[in-house]
Amino acid sequence: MPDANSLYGPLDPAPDAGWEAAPPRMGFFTDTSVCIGCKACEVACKEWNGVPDSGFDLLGMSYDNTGALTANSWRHVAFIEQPRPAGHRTPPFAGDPTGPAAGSPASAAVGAGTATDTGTNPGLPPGRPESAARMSTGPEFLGMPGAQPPGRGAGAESRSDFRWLMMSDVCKHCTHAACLDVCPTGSLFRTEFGTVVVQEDICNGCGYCISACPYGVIDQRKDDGRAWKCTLCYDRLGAGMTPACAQACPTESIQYGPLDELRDRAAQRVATLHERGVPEARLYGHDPTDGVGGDGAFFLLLDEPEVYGLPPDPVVTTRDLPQMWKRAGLAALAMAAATVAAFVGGSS
Amino acid sequence: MAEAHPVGFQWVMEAKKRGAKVFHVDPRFTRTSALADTYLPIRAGTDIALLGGVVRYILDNELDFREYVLAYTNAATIVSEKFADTEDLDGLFSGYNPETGSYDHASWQYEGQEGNTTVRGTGKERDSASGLEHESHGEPVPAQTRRDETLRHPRCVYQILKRHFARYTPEMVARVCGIPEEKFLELARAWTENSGRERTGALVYSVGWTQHSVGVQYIRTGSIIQTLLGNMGRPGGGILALRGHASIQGSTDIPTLFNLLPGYLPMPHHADHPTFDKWVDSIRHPGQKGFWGNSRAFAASLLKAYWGDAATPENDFGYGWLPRMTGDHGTYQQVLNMIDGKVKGYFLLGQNPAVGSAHGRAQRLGMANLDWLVVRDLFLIESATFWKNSPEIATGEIVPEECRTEVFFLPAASHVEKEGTFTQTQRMLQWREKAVNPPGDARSELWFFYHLGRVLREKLAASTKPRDRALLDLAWDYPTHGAHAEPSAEAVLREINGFDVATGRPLNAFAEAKDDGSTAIGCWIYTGVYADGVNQAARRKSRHEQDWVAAEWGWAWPANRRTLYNRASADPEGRPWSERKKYVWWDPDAGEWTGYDVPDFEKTKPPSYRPPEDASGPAALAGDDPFVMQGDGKAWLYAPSGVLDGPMPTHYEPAESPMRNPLYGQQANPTRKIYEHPINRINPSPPEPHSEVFPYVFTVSRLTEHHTAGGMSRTVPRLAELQPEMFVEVSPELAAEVGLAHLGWAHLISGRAVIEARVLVTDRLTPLRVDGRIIHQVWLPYHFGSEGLVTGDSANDLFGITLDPNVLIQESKVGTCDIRSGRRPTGPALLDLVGDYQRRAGMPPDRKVPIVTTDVLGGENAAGSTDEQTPEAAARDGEDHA
Amino acid sequence: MGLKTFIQGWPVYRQLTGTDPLGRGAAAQSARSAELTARTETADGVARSVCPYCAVGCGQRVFHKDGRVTQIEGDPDSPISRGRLCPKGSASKSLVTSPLRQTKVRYRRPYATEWEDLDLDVALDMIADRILAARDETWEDVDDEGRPLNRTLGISSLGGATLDNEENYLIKKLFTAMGALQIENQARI
Amino acid sequence: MSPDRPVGALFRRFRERLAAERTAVANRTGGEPGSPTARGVGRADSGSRATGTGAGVGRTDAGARDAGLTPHPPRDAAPTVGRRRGGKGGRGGEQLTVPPAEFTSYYGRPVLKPPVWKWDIAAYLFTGGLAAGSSLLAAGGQLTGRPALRRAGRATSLAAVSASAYFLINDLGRPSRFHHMLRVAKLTSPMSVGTWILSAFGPAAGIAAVAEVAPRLPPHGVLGPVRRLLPPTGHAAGLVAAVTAPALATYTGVLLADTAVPSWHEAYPELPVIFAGSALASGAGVGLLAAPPGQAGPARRLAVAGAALELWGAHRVENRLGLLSEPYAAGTPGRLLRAGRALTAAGVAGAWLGRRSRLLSAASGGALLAASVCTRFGIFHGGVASARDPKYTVVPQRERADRGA
Repeated sequence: MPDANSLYGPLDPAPDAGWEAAPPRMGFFTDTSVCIGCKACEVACKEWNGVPDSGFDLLGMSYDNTGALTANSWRHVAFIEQPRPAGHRTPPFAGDPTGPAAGSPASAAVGAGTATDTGTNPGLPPGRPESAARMSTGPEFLGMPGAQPPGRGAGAESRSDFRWLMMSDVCKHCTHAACLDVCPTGSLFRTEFGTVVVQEDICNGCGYCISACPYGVIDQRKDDGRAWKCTLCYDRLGAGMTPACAQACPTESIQYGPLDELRDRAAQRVATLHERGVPEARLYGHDPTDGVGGDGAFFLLLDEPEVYGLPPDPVVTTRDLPQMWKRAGLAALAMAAATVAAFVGGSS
Repeated sequence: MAEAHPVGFQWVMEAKKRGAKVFHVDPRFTRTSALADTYLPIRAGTDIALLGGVVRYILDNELDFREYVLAYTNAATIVSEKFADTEDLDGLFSGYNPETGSYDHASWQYEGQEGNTTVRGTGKERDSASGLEHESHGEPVPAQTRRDETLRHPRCVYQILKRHFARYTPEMVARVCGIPEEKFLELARAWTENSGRERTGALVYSVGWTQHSVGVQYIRTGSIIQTLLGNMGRPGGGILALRGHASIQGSTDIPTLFNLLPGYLPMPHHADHPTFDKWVDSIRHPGQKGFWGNSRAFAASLLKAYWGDAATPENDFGYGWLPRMTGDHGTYQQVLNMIDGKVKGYFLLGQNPAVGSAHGRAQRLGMANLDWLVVRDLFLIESATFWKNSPEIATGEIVPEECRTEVFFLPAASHVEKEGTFTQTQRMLQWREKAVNPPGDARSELWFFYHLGRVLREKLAASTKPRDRALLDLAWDYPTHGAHAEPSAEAVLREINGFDVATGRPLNAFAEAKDDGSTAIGCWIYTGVYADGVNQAARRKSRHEQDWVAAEWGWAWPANRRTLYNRASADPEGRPWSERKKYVWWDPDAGEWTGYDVPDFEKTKPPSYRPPEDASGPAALAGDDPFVMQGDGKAWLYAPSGVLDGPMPTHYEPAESPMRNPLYGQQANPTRKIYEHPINRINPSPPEPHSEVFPYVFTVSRLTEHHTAGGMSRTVPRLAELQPEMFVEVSPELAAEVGLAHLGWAHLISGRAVIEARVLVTDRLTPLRVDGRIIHQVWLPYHFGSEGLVTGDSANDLFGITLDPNVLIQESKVGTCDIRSGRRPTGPALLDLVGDYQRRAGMPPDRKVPIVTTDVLGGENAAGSTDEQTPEAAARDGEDHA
Repeated sequence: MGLKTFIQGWPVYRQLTGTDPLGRGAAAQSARSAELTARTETADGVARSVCPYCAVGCGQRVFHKDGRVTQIEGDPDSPISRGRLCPKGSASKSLVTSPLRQTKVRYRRPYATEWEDLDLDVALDMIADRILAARDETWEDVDDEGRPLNRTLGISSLGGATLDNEENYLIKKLFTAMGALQIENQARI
Repeated sequence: MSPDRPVGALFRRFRERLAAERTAVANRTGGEPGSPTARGVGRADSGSRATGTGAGVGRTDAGARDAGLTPHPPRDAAPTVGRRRGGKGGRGGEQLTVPPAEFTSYYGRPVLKPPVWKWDIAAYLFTGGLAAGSSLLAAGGQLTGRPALRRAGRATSLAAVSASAYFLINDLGRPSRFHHMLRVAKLTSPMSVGTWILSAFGPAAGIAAVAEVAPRLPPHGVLGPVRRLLPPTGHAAGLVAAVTAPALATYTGVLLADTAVPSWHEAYPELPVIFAGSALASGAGVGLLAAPPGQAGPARRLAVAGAALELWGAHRVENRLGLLSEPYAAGTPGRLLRAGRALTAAGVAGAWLGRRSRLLSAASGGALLAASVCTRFGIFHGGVASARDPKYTVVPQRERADRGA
């Protein structure tokens, strides 16, 4: 029988999905503080899973020419250039004759408008220049970037501080996976490892999962009509292997293992970083009591989630599903009642 | 390092996890900088000034590891009183000859050995890249040198070093490099504080150091620091060259280089090596210390491997058949000769000079003027299609209907379609098993050259010409297998390892080499790779099943040693300097050297051993001479010979610089190799006029997502989509100055070419305040060309050809250019634009580049014409970045 | 397939009768998913190899089936790379299986504007002839002082640094024997 | 006739009218064509990007006022951000004084993937409701002896449910796999639930409709028995359809609400109500169109009930959701919803005033149908817009997170 927390709250998803004697839940811990942005994860994933290319356009989003997680990119490395302090490091440009800190914001604003045909739907929609600029400079940024030439913008007098954030994004394999729950065909299903996988032999491309995902991960491949996303290498897991991206990652930024172990490791890592003067280090998606019951793939971030394109506080839509059905029921009754009244009441 | 060697960088992250401090010096903020503790932006081409500043910091504050320095280096050695330093000669050392643009090393020698050197005018050493022959083979310096163990003698190396670097103050570092004093001091402090008895520091470089007109001296400066700090031969120390290609180390060990034979034996020079004995003696220097003492055996065994039964003591093992050098036969000289129509045929074996070499236009025009060209590659690269799809087609410089070059494109086998060994950057050989057969006509180089040789020998079978004997008598009978008659790579590896001619037994160590023709060795430093008849390079014992040195994974030369000169990890008495850093030590009870690694020392020679007066070769090495390949067993802080451009490093400006040298009147390396050829116009630099025509500094390097000239990455969608377009990185400040917009177009102009690129305006680049002015630097990836899934202009087209005198490697990490907004012109208009710049900058075809820019010699400006010629060198890695 | 097995294979039936009433996991799993295995498990063999890109020398495992490379990934046993690969190393399979790879000899006649086909053995023979011709044309026996030169400067070669040591050995040996001196390598660049 | 024609035609006419109105407004407010809002119109069903939305909001409002259309109501519940942007926009924006977005996102790109559903899902929302509404009408007519209502209801119901099936399958990425919908029965998936509801409703509505041909069958011969059996079967089927109809009409509210699309999800309490009302109104519309005034009484009453529900719900989502109400008021969705409201009002009024005029009744019936179409498309596109702009994802979540912190 379904768990009381079937729709919301802490839960071990595999048994809830009918897997008796399920193995420990497996997942990813992505530590962005050691990510070198090499994109080995993107390539290793595509090589193993035979994912098509996702466009050959220079996006001008720093070194990110992938743009977003799509049906044709199951790992996506984000690059954020910020003229902001980076933990304990000596300011890289201290003493250099640098101008105001408008390079990054202005470039980011331009990058927001670029597009490429990812071969998927909705793929990579363009963004809002203002919030792109804000990503690259923080709250102190004022004024419309691009309105003035680069290097002449508002902001600090000179940009002695600088940091380059990199982060390999991936499907979160939520404890409460809306994509899975709304899937009308059972194509999206919970594996014995607690991961969320699209079954390509089942999916009929109804697209419901795409609207349901609070992270904007799952996406539809145009020429084929089906929805695709990270499978956490379900086939490799079955063979006791490590997912392709984690196996390739040169610096162990992507770590794979039993979720419980990963959560402990992550907590220790954050503690270490705080000791070493990186107060901005924080975990994202690790908490089983959060809006999605915790992610199977969680992260150590060095800035607010939205800077990396992650929702700050996602809540799985199915939390409210019982309420929704109740409301629908009431509405239905009202409808019936109204009809009856319309026919029996009245004269003509 | 994270940018070009990401997987190697995991060990830096490992060290960082354990508390190591990581400093990164680079003209541009890279993915490495993002992870480093401290990043120092530097003006490209000024590393010697920075490192020299560190040397001065060490010496002034006496922070050197004194015991180590006294025992293991030549710090105490007294230098000839004839020696005059750059301090006295405004940037030149004593012995400079403006006629030849080279040095006479006599005055550089140790006291009492002035007559000793074999090196007079070094112009020919330069042309045959043979300078470092003396570093690797050891300059003849008798064991007994005059020393002052107190280091107080004004002419002892220590004091000379101190004087030489006296002016490399923090202020000067800031003036030259654009690195603020505080930043510099942070680096110097951290480096010295983390070196010594208990701690070691490592220095990592890539071709950001080698591709300069003073590249070798960059590395020399690094060595001086690491030696002063006692970081050589010790775990966690050393200088690590991150090379850029799977077997580039192997390509120098078993060279396909004009001046080298396998095992760093020099190619004979027609004048210096008329006979086998003269040749051998020039390597072993009779009476000299060190392991080169056996080189007669190595040389004889190589020739025996080449000509088998036909090589006998009577005919000097066929030494007479070896082709002789008469001077510079390097790749750039070859290209200029092609343009001048002197070369008939050209083989390109997995190489793409049209994109990967400096001055791409010269490369392509050279290829267009051959009789025939053979290209062997996986893909149709730019160098194979220059006749139909090169920039020169657009400009009309190459017209297919008029280009006579006959082109053969032969598909090559990939690394999984053949077996063999790669030698990676730490000298480790790893055997690759074959997975599948090559598709269609694709074949390995092994197949191609074996069968080419077979066909040639068949065609010449009837020949009686003496010149053909070398081919006909060649030992060329390798077993073949399979449908394609693929020669056996293992058989070749056996020959490389060497064997006993009589029994065919593979040799176990190069000590077994004989000079009487009883042994044949293809490459003596590789002897042992087939020890006990087992392919040691194929060993794959899991790292989980052995210690951290992992000596049973693959095989490293020499003798499977993982750290060179590791005797230095123990003190003179043979005890580890510290428990933390123990690596190799003397075990008095067992009476032998032992440790984690194979000791780089005669196993049973006690620390207390002192050689008899008349000893030579290895026997002449004392028990506390760790640097066993050196003529005196010591690390050289001062190189009396061997480095052609000076016994000590000196900062010179790059061949193309917007700046006057703040340190000396001498602007650039006075011994650099230049080619005065109409096609090779060098942008003017101060004190010449018009340098302002090319006001900006540009530098090129790799992106993680691409490989070298792009032949193996722009052809792969997985990689091409990650960096899909040629771009140029500029600082917001420069963008504002020139009016460049993010993602807009810009074109860059040098005295050779104009290329266009999309603009990335990024805070990762910064202007620098240098010597009272602002210098803007731009960065470009050099991976792009006209073929493949993603295409773009080639950054290397911008470069001219100026070489380091020691190894003849081109300066392709820094140049000057102008940058303008918008796309470049096309067709003939493009040539007009370049021509216009050449006019404005005063660069006529016959322009003579001034070499000497100080009037210390009486103001005569000698042009860099060179004298006649000679042999060898350890060339370094092609591309990637500092 | 009988109606019974059909019914029992019907996820709705499994929902109603099994442990997964919500149809989230066990019940929704398709036959294909249930039988899924990693293709590395079904490979004919695996070759221990080394990455062909930079000089770090990362270990690679090359899985192949029916004479085709099916997967290339890092070798976890390697003390150098510990099983990791950079994007280039990770793309090795695409490199060696690329449809853009040339598998036929291509020949461009002097003054031609297009490629034409050529048989491999013919090509080899033609190249040999051209070598001998160039050699004869440009051979130098001795210098002007009568000292031996034994060489031709009419032939050049530039090799990449992704060639095997064994290959470089044969290249140098053959060129040296034919008197070709101008043999260079990426190592110079 | 192909089931999607009338809707397609109607929809096209609406777009044209709104576009015309837009340019008129733009001219009056000096807004250059090609301004974000002008583009917004073209965007209605094109699925292209909503870059300018932020800048567009203010201008739309301003334009709307000048154009004398209903200005969208003050947003008291709106969080600071929403209010300020509204106010700022209200002062009429020239391009460069766009206020700085007070939120952050990765290159300003959407956090969510906007729905990939094409316009036929919006159309299905209408046809599904229409099928439900008309089958209720038919059942009513059947039980209270109003054959005209019964006949029209049953016919429309079949047509509409067929159209629904077409739209649903047509929207699939892999139409050939539509039957996979019957693989599982998931209460957590409104679409799965809806599939099963449709599978119950569809056949019933079909049989009921077919039963109407009974009188036309020959009384004797083979078809004689059929002629006798059909009517009772039809009655039964009609009742079955009527029982499932309310579910069919309201589950679609959950279908949209059970997503991460901010303005859909937050509207979950209202959406079923709106859709129920809209369904009734459209059903009533059919009645008014088809039945002689004498039999149309119930239809008129249904119209009132439906309109009431629809208007109440719509008003709620346009005001209760604060920032997330914005997408329903701005741009195309705003115009569609306002048009829907106007048409509903007109329809109801017409229905009462035109009690004796067949023509006026029919017209108001048409108006109600049109109103239902507008409402459905308005709600649909309002949600899509909210998913396209990261603001609607980040701002509310950021505020919630900060409150939580």
